[in-house]
Amino acid sequence: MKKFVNDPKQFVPEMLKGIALANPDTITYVPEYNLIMRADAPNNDKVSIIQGSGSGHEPAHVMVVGPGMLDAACPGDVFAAPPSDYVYQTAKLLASDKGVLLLVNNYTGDKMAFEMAQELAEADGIKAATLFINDDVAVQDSLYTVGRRGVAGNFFVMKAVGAKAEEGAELEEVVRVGELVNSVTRTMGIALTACTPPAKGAPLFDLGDDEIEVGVGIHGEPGRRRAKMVGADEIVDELLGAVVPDLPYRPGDRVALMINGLGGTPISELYLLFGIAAQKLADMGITVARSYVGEYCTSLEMAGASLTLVKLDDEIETLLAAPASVVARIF
Amino acid sequence: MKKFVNDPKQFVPEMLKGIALANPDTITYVPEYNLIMRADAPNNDKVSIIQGSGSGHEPAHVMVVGPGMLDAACPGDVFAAPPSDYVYQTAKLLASDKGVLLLVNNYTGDKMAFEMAQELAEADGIKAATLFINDDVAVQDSLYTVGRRGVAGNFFVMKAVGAKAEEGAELEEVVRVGELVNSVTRTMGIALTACTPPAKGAPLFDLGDDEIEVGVGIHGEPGRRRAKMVGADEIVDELLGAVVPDLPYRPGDRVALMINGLGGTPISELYLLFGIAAQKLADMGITVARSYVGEYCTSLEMAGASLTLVKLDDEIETLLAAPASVVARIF
Amino acid sequence: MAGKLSDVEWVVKDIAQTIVDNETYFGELDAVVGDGDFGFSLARGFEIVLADWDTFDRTDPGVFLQRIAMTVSARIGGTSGPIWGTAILRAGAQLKGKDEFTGEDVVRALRASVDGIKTRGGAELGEKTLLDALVPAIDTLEAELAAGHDARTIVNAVATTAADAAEATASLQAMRGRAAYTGERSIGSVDAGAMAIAVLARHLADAWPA
Amino acid sequence: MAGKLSDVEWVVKDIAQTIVDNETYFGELDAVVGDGDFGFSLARGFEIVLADWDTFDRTDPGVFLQRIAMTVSARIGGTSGPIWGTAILRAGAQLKGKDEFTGEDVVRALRASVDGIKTRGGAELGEKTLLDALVPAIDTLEAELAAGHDARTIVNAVATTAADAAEATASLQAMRGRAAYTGERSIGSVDAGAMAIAVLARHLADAWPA
Ligand SMILES: Nc1ncnc2c1ncn2[C@@H]1O[C@H](COP(=O)(O)OP(=O)(O)O)[C@@H](O)[C@H]1O
Ligand SMILES: Nc1ncnc2c1ncn2[C@@H]1O[C@H](COP(=O)(O)OP(=O)(O)O)[C@@H](O)[C@H]1O
Ligand SMILES: [Mg+2]
Ligand SMILES: [Mg+2]
Ligand SMILES: [Mg+2]
Ligand SMILES: [Mg+2]
Repeated sequence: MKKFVNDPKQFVPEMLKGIALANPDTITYVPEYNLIMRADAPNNDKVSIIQGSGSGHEPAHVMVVGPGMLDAACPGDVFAAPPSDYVYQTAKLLASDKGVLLLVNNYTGDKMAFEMAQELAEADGIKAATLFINDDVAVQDSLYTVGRRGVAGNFFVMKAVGAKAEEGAELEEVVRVGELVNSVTRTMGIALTACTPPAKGAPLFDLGDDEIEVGVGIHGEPGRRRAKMVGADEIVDELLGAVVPDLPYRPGDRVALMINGLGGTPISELYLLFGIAAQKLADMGITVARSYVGEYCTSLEMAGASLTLVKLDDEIETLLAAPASVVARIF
Repeated sequence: MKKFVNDPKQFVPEMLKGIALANPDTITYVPEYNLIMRADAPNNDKVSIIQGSGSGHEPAHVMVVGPGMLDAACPGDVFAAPPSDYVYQTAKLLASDKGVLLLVNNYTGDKMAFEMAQELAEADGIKAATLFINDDVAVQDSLYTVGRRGVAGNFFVMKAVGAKAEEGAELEEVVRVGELVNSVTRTMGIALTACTPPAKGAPLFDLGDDEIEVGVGIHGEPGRRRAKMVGADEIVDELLGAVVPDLPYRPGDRVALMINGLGGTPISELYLLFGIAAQKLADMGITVARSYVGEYCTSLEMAGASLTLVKLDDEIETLLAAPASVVARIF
Repeated sequence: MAGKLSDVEWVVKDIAQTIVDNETYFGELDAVVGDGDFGFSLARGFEIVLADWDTFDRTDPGVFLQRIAMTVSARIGGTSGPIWGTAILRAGAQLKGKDEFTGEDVVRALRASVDGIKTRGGAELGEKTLLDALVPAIDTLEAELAAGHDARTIVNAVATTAADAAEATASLQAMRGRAAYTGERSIGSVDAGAMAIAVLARHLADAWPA
Repeated sequence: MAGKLSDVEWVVKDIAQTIVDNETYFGELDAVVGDGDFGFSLARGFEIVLADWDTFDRTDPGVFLQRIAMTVSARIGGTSGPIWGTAILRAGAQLKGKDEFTGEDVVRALRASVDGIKTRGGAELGEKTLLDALVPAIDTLEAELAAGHDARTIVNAVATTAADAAEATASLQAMRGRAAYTGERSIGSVDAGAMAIAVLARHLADAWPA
């Protein structure tokens, strides 16, 4: 394993320290609870938005803290949900008169940690709500499982609730738009390589030189099936073929289209995929009104990409277009 | 080779098409000359800024076209300077009363193409200047070679001349700030893996499982030396040890610090490196006043990072802080 | 067979040490169809249990277990933090106020752990989780106690059952946790959590004082 | 030995085809201490030369070469576009207006190419570039012409010199192009551009009409 790391156990804290040093005026790092928060939070006139999840998905979620998105992120270790106590402590620190919204990607560990934290917070008299994100079409929903996973589409939910909270909306309203966006968002991913968690030191699975994993999870969980590598056109067909019929997205719809890199794929290839997908959607009569190309929710250095569609209406489009400024930035 | 690509020969055009489709209102793609330009350029009250270079370094340079940075980028194939004719055609399309500034990373091929293009443009009566960027300390300057390479530090030159041009400054003034920024910018990079150009289909060099390439170029050119993999602290010592004494940067200096990913390294590791570097600079009495963490100038999917310092003064700091909005973006 | 605080201390310490020692192995088990963090998560938490060993409230065996549970809950992430934390907390509740406890008390405590795990994670037997090793192991414990066997015989029988049951999870399809996402592809490999139960039980049996 | 347009056409076509056929090999040579794009760059340009073959102005051998040069300049990137474009342009200038040309005219044209390459890229002999194969090859051509040998003998001798000279670049340290960044590490492998000259010369010699 070759990674820029000192002690693998300190990987997440050292990353968080870097975030804080890069944003000394706007971001506070609380080492006791592995927590990154807006320096000016909480604000009693605004619902506090908190997202936690395993690390290794950066920029999600620690790097989307800032005005218009998250008030705090409480990450776990790489690919492990945060301990419930840290989520609870985060909720306490961010408690606002308007309430606290806990955003959770729908995984067993995250769900349990956030539910326990919500219970504890409510016992302290904190107004809290939990919202689950489950946009991954690779997993069939079922009564017997925890259900679909939250993957790159979580960006849109975070953006929408962040914008709504910034307007001063009540907790119920913020929850409503979050659920609305989640309900019209679908994602499907493909991996070209596995990734190596720093503490494990070896790849999570083996893929042959001409193999791809279709429907891969963002933690290296295997996907729907293993397939032979094909050209970019066919990859896009596979992704759209899974996503479009699922909602379904129909001719006449306006959508946001995201091509998200899983970590190891250059942005040049992501734009190439975007161009193909946008063209194919146009051919289906679906209008791409907002576009997102880059890394939003990664799986360490995994090579691969996911495609997300969000069906837009005026309300969602306005929230997605609202200004925001987060840790991840160019200038 | 597993990459999202159809025909490797069409890799760059298909990427450019994706850029255009993702930015239909603001960006124009001119397929004849492999050119990406602001839809509202040229503007006769503003110097036009053009940068060209081989592809494979995205977001440099095609994805930093936009208000406040480039008016156009004319990329070559992966790792190959653009043909001089395309540079010339770009200069013609972007010709403005205030003149055209051609930014060139200092490589033999790019230098020749841009010099030929400037000659041709001037013969057409276009006011043109060429500015070379050469921030890479890995290469010792010498009378016998083309000199130091332009690498990730080119971002700061593009940002500064872009901001100056936006103010309506004359060509000479824009050239002056570009030269100023270039003269106080230094970069050093380290690769953990090689990269695979789509048309080649195989890695450009072989690195052992515990080997790193110190002072690597952004085209997979081997660097200063091959070394054993070490921890992140020692990596940062190596990078700072090459960069700091070169200008030199001194106690009391204010600097911009960039940790640039070479393509395959997750942003989590880049923030980890940033934190270490910022701490070490503080210990030297050097103040990090502006911070940049992410991918600015890559080498396809190479795992690795470079560290850039820019010595700030009030003029440079104002130009770097000026608003800009380019193809690469989050929202 | 009667137990007291020092017995609980011995068992918890042996489990904690075995978890730390098996970090890599447990992680590899989880990597087959999961995400490979199981060993890391457990080890980071039980490392702290060992480091803070002398600081836990030892009013009685139940209180001691509850303090251990709070550390585990607070410091272990992933699915395992809530699952193992809840399990230990519920067991502690059963032993609270008892300076001495019987074998039957232990069975009752472990049944409470199972209920806690089921409530927390929604899993049932046969869904390829640690329950599929834990429940048969408790059944054996109960039967062996009823049969009046000596302690060494009992812990050996429990370890054997846990091992067999863990191996048998290979034929199950995962319905819970990340492994469930792989559907039928989860069949053929053992569950990481179940195998961990087997390893812990085997180490306890082997180390059991004569 | 007198030449005419059809001879130039034959040579250019053979060179173009050999470049397209050797794309991978030339790229591999450049990957050793360069960036691996040399084969790709040359092939993309000469592919277009072949595709547009019938469209070039054939007023005389010089004009024809100048048109080829413009396509090469316009469509080949990297260092090779300006270098090869300039070389062909300068050769064309020497043959302009000559419907027939002599062996001495060819030597003069190739010397002009060398001067053009030096002006464009600033390289001198011994700096590990294509010049280190091209210049010895031209020297041999000149000597063989002076000795009055027949055409087949001459082209064979030229190809042999080019091959030997290209091999000999392995002992040189690169001072130009991307390979120069590797300093002493460039010693030990041949220069891609020089080797391309040798391959082109060998193919011309082998294919030379009887
Ligand atoms: N819902 C559940 N209830 C009980 N045990 C579970 C559940 N889900 C997973 N497990 C157990 O947890 C183990 C994985 O733990 P861990 O790696 O910490 O979880 P994850 O990485 O999926 O969050 C599995 O092998 C299984 O035994
Ligand atoms: N300054 C120069 N003058 C003449 N030839 C050069 C020069 N620099 C490089 N070359 C030749 O060009 C070859 C590499 O061409 P190419 O791969 O297109 O260049 P690059 O990738 O460095 O831009 C080298 O093998 C060498 O023969
Ligand atoms: Mg996990
Ligand atoms: Mg090149
Ligand atoms: Mg796991
Ligand atoms: Mg090259």
